[in-house]
Amino acid sequence: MNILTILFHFFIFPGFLFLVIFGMFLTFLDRKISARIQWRVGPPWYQPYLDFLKLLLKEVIVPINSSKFLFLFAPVLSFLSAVISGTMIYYFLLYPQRSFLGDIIVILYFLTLVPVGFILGASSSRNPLSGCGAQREMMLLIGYELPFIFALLISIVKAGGKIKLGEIIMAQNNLSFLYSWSGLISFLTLLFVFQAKLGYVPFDIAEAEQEIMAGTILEYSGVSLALFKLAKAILLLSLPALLIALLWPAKSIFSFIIKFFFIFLLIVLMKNTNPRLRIDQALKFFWFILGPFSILGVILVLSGL
Amino acid sequence: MSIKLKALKKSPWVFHVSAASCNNCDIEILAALTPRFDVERFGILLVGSPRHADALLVTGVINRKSLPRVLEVYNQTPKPCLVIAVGTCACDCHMFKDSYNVVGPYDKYFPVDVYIPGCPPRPEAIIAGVVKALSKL
Amino acid sequence: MRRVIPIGPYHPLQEEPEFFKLIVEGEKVVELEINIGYNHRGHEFLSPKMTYEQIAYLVERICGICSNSHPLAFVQAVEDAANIKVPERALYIRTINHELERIHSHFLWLGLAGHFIGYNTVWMWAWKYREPILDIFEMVTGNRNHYAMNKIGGVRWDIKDEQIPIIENILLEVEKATWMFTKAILDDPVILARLRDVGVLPKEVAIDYGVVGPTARASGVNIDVRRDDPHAAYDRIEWDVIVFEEGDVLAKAKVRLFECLESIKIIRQCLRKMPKGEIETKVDEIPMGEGIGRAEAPRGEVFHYVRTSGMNHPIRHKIRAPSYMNIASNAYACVGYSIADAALTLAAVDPCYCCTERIFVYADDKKIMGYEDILKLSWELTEKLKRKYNKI
Amino acid sequence: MKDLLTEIKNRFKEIEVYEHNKRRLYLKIGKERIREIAHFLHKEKGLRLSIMTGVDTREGIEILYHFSDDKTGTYYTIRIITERDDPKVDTISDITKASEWIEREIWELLGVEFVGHKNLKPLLTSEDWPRDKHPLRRDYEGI
Repeated sequence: MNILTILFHFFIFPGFLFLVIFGMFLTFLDRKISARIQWRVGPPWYQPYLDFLKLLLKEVIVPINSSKFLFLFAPVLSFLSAVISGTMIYYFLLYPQRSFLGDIIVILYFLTLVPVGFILGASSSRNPLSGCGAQREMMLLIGYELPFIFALLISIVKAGGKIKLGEIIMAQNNLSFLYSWSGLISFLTLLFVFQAKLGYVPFDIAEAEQEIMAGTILEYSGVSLALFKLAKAILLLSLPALLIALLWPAKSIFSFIIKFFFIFLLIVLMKNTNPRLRIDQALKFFWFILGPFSILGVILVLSGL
Repeated sequence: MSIKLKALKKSPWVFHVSAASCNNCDIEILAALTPRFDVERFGILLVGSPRHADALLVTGVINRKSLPRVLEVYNQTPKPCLVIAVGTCACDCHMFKDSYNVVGPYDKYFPVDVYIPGCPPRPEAIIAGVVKALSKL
Repeated sequence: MRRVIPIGPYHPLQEEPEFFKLIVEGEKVVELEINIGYNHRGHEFLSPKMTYEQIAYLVERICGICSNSHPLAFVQAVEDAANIKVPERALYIRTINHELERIHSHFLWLGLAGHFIGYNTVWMWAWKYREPILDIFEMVTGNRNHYAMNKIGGVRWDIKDEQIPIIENILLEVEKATWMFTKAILDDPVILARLRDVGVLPKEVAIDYGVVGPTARASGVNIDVRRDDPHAAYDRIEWDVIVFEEGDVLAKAKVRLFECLESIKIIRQCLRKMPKGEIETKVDEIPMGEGIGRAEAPRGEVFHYVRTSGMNHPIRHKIRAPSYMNIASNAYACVGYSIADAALTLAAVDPCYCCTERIFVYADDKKIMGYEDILKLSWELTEKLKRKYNKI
Repeated sequence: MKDLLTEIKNRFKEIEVYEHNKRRLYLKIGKERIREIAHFLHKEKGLRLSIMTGVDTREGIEILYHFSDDKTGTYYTIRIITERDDPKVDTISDITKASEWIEREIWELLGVEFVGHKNLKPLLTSEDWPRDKHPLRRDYEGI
């Protein structure tokens, strides 16, 4: 494998360019579907690109009291970790045999770094509302990480204890993990966790516009804001793919797209048919409902179901 | 026309400032978001923070207590930003200009780009005003 | 261990600028400081400088949502002072207008409440069904808002016979929508979890603060000006006052939804019973005296006191809007709940509400808190929760 | 409704009653008895304080306490008169919380001091408003 292909994979497909362009397209789809549910027409397809372009060219304001380096670095951190995790997920979906030992853990870490970027940026801006948002984001992170890991564990155990995304995908050549009790549990758990990771209703507590304005991203403008928005857009593209890789691998591109949009639609529908939870309710949900539920899944998978 | 202005024209994010208004302009601004008028078609979004805004929709008259806060919101908005005065109160104080607590319309304190008169202006008029403001660029 | 979360004048969803200082510990509100006056325009100062005809327009612009209630209360105050008798048909038209305004206002609140809990679909749907009501207003009075319908001695526009079937059709549609919302809200477990037992205002406290309207009726205080002191044509019509005992946000939502249905009932009866005839009496002169006018606005009792001078302008005009009493009660209702609940509770009295101010204060009773302290606090809290969780 | 009026008449002998119509009653009483009558109406009879009005008249500053009897729909307006220079009235904010804000408002717009009010600070006007200017007084000429 020469350097050019690596660069190609990293920067063009399935890396940076692919993620950015299709991620933004998905935000358009999200907005459009939401608008249709709300009996509106919704934005035209090129809207996210224009928004992005406009943000790139706007002034970046750094609040006086903030720590300048952290404030500007945080969006970059979020964005880069989103890109890396997205690239890895799509790369292993394409070439499952090239996966390396422990890559799931790497993906897990990079996915966690995205909200950490949000928290860092919000905390460095020294705005009490952002602070409140950061605090909520932190609590939410602690809330959903545990069920997330348990859900991952289900797939890992099913694949014979291999901590390799490629192995997991290949182990499902005959039968997807989804078609078992534990697989189903894992699927549902991941769906809720992804909702929280994306910051969508009912778990958009950290960015609750009506309570704490825009929460974590309150003080951001211009390019930094665009990077945060892009990080979220890329997550929107890569998380359903991760779910597919873990539980429901597709044989062809066509079936991948169908599965992808099915999951995407579930996420958008959930966003539009629920009110926002309170932070304590969300934590209760993750720890006392989803946590034991995913542990049940682990027990089931250990007993071979 | 530069690409910057082109993008700005197609995606104006507005922040809504109401000093001392009677709500009606504010309601009509919100009504412009809702299914019958749906300004998201044109890429107009109402945002929660002045930092994200390209245009300020200002309503109502300014009174002594709200003046410093209005100025602060204006200063916090990244430039270039448009200021659109919605409603007769925002344009010229309407029937409140004799009051002891009113310090004047918005254009006394910062430049206003477009005036939309009416008490309240209809949502169509507000959309037309925003479009006019953009074509001024 | 305290910090201040400002909820104050400027926000996309705000209507009137008021400024609430939430003093919080972690996520829990321990004290609420209400600071109003960002919307003070001096109506009471301007009113004696204007003629009675002009004041009707002036009081209309107190609030854009109650823009029928204030003029109605004002003209009733002047009619009370001058003993003017209003023709029967005008009373019915006033009632119809008043109830239409109530439906439009309650739908508006429902939409905003949906938005406050992050449920934008409810917002959009509620506002979609609100538009037909505004269409009726536009058809009858010529304006979507600020109807300019009430004048001393009667009303300005008549409801024509050919308009009645159109209004009835729209009411049918709105009635269906109201039932849909009622079912949707009472069936959704997540909405119930967010609204139930939040911002409870007990009956004694409600009486002490003198709250009015749906806020009082949701706390079990059975008051309604329309029944207690009938104005317009309310004593000629059959309808019920909706009262709930719980006092939480859910009860307030239920009161408003069921009131919409009552309003539809009232309008239907009015349209049927409305007699033919004049819509205004000629008013020659307003003698010296004083009068009190009250009307049940969507948010509660509107009170106007007018002291007339014998000339064409009053000496004193006192206005009391319902939110004046209701907002004060938040100082009790918000304490002890989380920030998310406080925002909802503030919204639940349907004040002319607003949020989010951009003045940053971290304050303790004595010492100023740095940002690191708050972060540390938050970490401690999460650590505590973690420990709690690990035990299980 | 008549019963409450007779009860008031029996208890407060010097009260002057003006009956505008049967649902609008205006009662005039000396300002030193306002706490007593407010306590009687609110605590004993369960009337709701709707609002207070301050009027600057020739005789002095009139303060009207509008009590609403929701069972009969009657308004009992208690009228007291205080002098124009350095007016002082006893507060009733400890009797009903409803009067807390309106007393602050009358204090800042008309300059009537409510003796015993715990939190007498400006409600509507800004912090830098000159405290000796009262916009609702007849001699107000702007700041």
